[in-house]
Amino acid sequence: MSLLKVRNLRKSYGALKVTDDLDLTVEEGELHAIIGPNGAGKSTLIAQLSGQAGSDCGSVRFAGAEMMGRPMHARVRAGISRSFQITSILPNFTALENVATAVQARQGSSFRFFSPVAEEHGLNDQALAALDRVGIADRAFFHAGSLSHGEKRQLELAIALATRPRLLLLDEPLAGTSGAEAERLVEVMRGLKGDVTLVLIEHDMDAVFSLADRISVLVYGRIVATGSPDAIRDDPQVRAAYLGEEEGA
Amino acid sequence: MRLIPTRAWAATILFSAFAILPLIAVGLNDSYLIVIATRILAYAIAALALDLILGYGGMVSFGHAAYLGIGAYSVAILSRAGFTDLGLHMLAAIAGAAIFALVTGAISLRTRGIYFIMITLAFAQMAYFFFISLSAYGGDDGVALDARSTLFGHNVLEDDTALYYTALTLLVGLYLLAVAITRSRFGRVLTGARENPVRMQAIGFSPFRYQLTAFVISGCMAAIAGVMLANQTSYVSPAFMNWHRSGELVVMVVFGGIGNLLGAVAGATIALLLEEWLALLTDHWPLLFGLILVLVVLYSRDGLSGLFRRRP
Amino acid sequence: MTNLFLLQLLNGMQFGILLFLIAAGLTLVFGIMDFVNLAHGVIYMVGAYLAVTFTQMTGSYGLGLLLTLPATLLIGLVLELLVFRKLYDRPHLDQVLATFGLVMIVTETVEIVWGAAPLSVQMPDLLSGSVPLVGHLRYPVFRLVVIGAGLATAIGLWLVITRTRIGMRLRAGATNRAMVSALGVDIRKLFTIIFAFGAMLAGFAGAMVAPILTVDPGMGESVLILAFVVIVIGGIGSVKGAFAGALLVGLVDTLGRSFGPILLRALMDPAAAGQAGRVLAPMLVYILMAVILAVRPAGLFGAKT
Amino acid sequence: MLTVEGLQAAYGQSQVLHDIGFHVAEGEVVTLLGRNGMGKTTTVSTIFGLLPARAGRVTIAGTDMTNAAPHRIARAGLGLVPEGRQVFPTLDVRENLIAMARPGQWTLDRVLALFPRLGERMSHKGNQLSGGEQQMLAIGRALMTNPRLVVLDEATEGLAPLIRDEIWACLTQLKAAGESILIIDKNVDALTRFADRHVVIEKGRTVWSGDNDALRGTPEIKERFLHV
Amino acid sequence: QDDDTLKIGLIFTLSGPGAVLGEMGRDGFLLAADQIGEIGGMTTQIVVVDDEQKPDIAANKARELVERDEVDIVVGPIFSNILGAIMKPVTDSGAILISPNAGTSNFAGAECNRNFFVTSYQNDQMHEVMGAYAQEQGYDNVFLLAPNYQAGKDSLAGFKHSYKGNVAGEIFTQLGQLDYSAELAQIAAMQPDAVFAFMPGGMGVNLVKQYRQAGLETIPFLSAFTVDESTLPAQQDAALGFFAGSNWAPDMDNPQNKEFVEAYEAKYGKVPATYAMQAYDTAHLIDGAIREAGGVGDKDALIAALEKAPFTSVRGDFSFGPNHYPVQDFYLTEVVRREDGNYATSVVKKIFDDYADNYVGECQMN
Ligand SMILES: Nc1ncnc2c1ncn2[C@@H]1O[C@H](COP(=O)(O)OP(=O)(O)OP(=O)(O)O)[C@@H](O)[C@H]1O
Ligand SMILES: Nc1ncnc2c1ncn2[C@@H]1O[C@H](COP(=O)(O)OP(=O)(O)OP(=O)(O)O)[C@@H](O)[C@H]1O
Ligand SMILES: [Mg+2]
Ligand SMILES: [Mg+2]
Repeated sequence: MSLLKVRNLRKSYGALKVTDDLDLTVEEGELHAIIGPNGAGKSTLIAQLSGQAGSDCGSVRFAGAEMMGRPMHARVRAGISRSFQITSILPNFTALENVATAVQARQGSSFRFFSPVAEEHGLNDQALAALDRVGIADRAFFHAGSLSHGEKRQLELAIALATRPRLLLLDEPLAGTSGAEAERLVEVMRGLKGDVTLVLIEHDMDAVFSLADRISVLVYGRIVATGSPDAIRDDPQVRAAYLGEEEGA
Repeated sequence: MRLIPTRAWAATILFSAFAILPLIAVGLNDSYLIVIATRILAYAIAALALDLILGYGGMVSFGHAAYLGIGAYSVAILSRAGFTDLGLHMLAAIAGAAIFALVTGAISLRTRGIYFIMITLAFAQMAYFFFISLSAYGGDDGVALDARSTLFGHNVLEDDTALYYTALTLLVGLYLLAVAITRSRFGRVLTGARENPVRMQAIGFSPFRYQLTAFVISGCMAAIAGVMLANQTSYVSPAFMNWHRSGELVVMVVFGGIGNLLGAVAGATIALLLEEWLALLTDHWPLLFGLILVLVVLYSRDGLSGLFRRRP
Repeated sequence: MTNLFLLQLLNGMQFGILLFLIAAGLTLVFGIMDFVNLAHGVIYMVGAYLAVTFTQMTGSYGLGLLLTLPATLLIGLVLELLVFRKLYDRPHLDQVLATFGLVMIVTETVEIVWGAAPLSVQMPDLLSGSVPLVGHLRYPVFRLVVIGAGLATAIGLWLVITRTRIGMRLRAGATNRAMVSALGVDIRKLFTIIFAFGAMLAGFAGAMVAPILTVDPGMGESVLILAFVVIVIGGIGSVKGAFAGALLVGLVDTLGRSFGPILLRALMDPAAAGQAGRVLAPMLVYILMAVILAVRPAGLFGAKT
Repeated sequence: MLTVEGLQAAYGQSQVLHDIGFHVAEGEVVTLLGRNGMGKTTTVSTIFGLLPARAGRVTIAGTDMTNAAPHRIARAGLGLVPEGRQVFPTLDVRENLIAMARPGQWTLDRVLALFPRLGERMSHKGNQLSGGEQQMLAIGRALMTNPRLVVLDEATEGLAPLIRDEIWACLTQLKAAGESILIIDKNVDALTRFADRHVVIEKGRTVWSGDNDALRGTPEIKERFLHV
Repeated sequence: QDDDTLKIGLIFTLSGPGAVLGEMGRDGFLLAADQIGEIGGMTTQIVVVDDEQKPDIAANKARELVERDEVDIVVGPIFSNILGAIMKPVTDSGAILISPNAGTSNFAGAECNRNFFVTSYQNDQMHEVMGAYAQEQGYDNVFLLAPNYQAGKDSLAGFKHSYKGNVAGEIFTQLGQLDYSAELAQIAAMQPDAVFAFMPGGMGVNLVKQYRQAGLETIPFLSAFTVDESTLPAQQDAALGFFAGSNWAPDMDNPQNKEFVEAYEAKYGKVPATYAMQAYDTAHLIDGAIREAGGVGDKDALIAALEKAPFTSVRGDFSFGPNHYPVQDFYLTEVVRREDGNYATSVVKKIFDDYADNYVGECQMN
């Protein structure tokens, strides 16, 4: 059964149609990559799916329920979680607290006023596990704002993971990570496959082609092709509009 | 992490100093000390309330004097109607503040940053002008209270020392409450919403609910300060709630160092003491006071509490 | 009645432009440079006092005004070098605290130097008359001069901010000083100059209003909040917004005062209307601001966040 | 063009750079390699005077510029494409490009020819651009200052493969035109196609440097320090 | 406490915009104290404090005066809302409070107090003077203008108390209003017989200047607390010919007054206003009463002595009513430019003779 069904999704900024009658179906358990040129509307699509940005019209059905009109936090509670292309963390929290806050969000009531949260092992242990998974456990007690760019990118993913979503929308998780870290994150994503349904936006084609079950190509607001990695790699249109010589070769 | 035990120590020292102050006053044969100190305690409560949302929630309310006023007028209005009990006054103050905070907070929280500062100011000014037009309570002239609030039917608070210890008890209680809140799950969400509201939404929180709750809690605390201030002054006037007062509260909190609660208490204490003391030295005390403020900002990154911290 | 309405419309606009003139320096420093400068009001006040003194010294208001400009520029320069430049990278609240301190210092200094009694500037005869409008109604010449000065300031400021590279660098520096300097612009010097210029605009406003308003130690503070209201209503960072905000405040305030009671009387009985009018009138500006911000949380022309 | 010797720097009390030394000759392309958090960006910030150097020397075109004000360093001929783009959010694309421009061969038209996408977004504010568009803008903005040495930190982060190729082509052209380039990027393989030398940074120290052949010839370097 | 020393506390607004008035009060009192030397024949110690025009600060300062400094008599304040705040702390302590300016109706009537005296007037009276004058002139269309706060409302009520003609319009402006174009336009459109305004402080300066600039000077300008020696230096020519109601003017013709005005101008370089005069009178009142009572030890005797008002007021007739508020004459004054170039008010004619306030009947002094 398909987990996410997007129909006729549209969003424009003034005269600029950023997503334009967009249709997309994501199957339960698959890793669905979305690629496309810069400014095609990929991040906007994520913003619309996650509820960060409103949509002009269209429908987003997740696990059978309509998500349109629901605010972002409600969609997270329904099981859709995301990471940001432009790092979005809590800079004055430690890395651990960043992730622990995400764990807390999932775990239940935050209208607890009296017991100190820093001493809740339940939260911290899970948070530490998530940090370890993305490879920055040694940075747990550093302020998130003082991490290097790449480390922040890793933290970004850890936070998203800690919400334990059913559908995870990842916006360029590998951007800004160096070779070694990128490899590690690819392994993390590979490990998630099957458990979590993933929508992955990436410009790193090695990662996309090695991970994706299916790939959709988004060009200026519309999905122009969807298919298996091989089919997409060989699509001459895609090569001309997006991949160029190097990647296509 | 290491800050917490040090803060506990500093708090113990500060509050103990407050606790023995009446003895010193007796020793010096200067009952007026207690009068000023009670006023300081009232402001410390208000500053504490403000720091809770300003320092932790990033909500810079430039209208917190409104709650002082609501608290103070609760005393005046109930007393005139024949209800003199302190508990009733507090309840009324808290209820009034909660309603005002709930309504204005819900609207104000649509905005952020400077806009939030200005919209809270706007609501406070509306409250201010409302009380100015309350002819029955003297309009802008205000009203004198015939007597202080009573405790279980006894007028024990007429005694300055009793009033002082009541205020001190409230301050310590509210301080501990505020510390607990900031360290709780709720506090973490509140601080997170200050840091990055979009990120908080993206992990499943609706910052609005938490911010509004904190805003209401803070307003209620400030209203308690208003109850104490009315009792201390035995006089209630809209001047308690004009924008200067709100500004002074912000200054106290920033002066003390935002976001550690004790800084707010210390800021209120030291600002008011300085004002008293400088006024004794010279008629032109605002000059010196202003100079001190500027110097503290220039040489410390975190108000007074920054001065006590080891610097790299 | 329609005559009166038109006249009040004119009065409202005139008041709005006056407000803009007063807020212009703040628009630059707070709106564009993103520095919360509570000391704006007192610099405006110092401008008015200097205008009084210089006018007395030279015997001419025109000369007094001209001398005020470099004097306030200099004051701005000194303040910037001593205090402000250390605060650009600091949180807004530190700026609030420091400039609050400055307000106390300057106000007290003014009281020491000039005393607490209100002072005034004798208006030059040339500008002191009034011109006939319609019927009995006359319009003071000096108000027309104020309107002219306000409009000229608005246009000049708008051009500088939006059309020149200085304006672009300034706006860029407001959000990211380090990056601007890493691209080769001496942002410190630029900020110093612009800040001093902002102080001069405040001084200019002070000197311009001295002939029509009281010059006393409270004058700075009484316009401070209004100046912030104007900028916030318009949307921080927009000269156009500040101008629109000023006009709106001027119009709402003036028309509300003159026609509000009439309107209320149509809705309720006269006694209640009078009572309601008196309660509402002083709140009008704040109600306006609250409504605008509730509907448009970043002001009329502000960038949505 | 640029020489860095024994550079040390710290954020507050935590020292991040311990001993950084390398040089970029006139017309040379040099890369800074290293894993996340090893101090590449810190090195760049220190060179630009954005972070004070605790020790060491930065020499630009023969003049000692250690701890000079950033704008003086930029005027000495360095152009920065910073990590995380840092385009000016409240300025539109055109203003971002021309506000700090200095005269030279790079003009608005030439930058727009390089990134036609920017031309289509001229009146968008900096914060209304997609991530990749912002990266283009950051590069264009640096070029408009007509530097003699371009420093690119995470040069192609977030750019689509096609654009990435164009950047490589552009940098090759720049090099051909005699400009120097200091570049940080994760696409090591692409870099080796036109870079002259590589500098590897590990925990705040330069641990290795050498030319393309040396890097290709010593796979253990890649393995040990870059894990690729 | 030392029995031979007299301790007096002065509480005035000495900072902020209200400071002009407070300083005049302080200066007037200190001038008299200087001239008298030993007030009541006792070693005199005077403590001056600033109430900052904030009621809560004032209440504390008042307590500081009576508790820490243990003063016998507190003199002050200028502003009504401050009076309300310091009344209880001072009188409860047994000290005597003498207000040289603020004279609210509540303390003249139901809440009158044995320990409290007023040497100025009951606030309404100044407005009643102008109402009576307007009535006398036969104006039958007067436009009223006052700020929107308690004193403003009281003012217009006071005016209407003695003016029975038609009210052309009644506007409450905002406190601290800058621009009066809207109101002036309405006045111009209505062309009333006269305008009555109560615009204290800076508001009065703004209004008067703008009134003149709007070309309205053909309409008589009647006022209270709007054109006086504290605002005239700023209003100057704009206020020439404008009328006010007062209990005194600097050119009042009696030897005590001449001495006072000359000494004040010599010492402070400006023309005194009523605030200075009333404080000056207060010092003489205290002096006379202490001499009469033979010290401050016996409070009852002192109060009895004060009630007799044993001094010569610079304004002529002066006595206390049973509510401890003055019974005195009131005048119409007009703004003139004196020969020395200074601006001052000048007596035009007497409006009320030995006039008491309207609340005295409600006072049950115990
Ligand atoms: N707030 C906004 N206002 C106006 N235009 C916007 C806004 N946000 C995005 N856009 C425009 O919408 C288009 C799509 O942006 P989006 O961020 O979705 O692209 P993207 O596919 O994620 O690109 P990239 O790969 O570069 O990140 C861009 O051209 C951008 O300029
Ligand atoms: N503002 C800061 N305050 C404190 N420490 C910092 C700060 N910025 C970076 N650091 C620390 O300095 C070290 C080096 O960071 P730097 O940004 O130079 O790394 P980098 O090599 O550029 O990494 P990346 O490839 O991830 O961008 C990291 O350990 C980081 O945590
Ligand atoms: Mg994107
Ligand atoms: Mg880096």
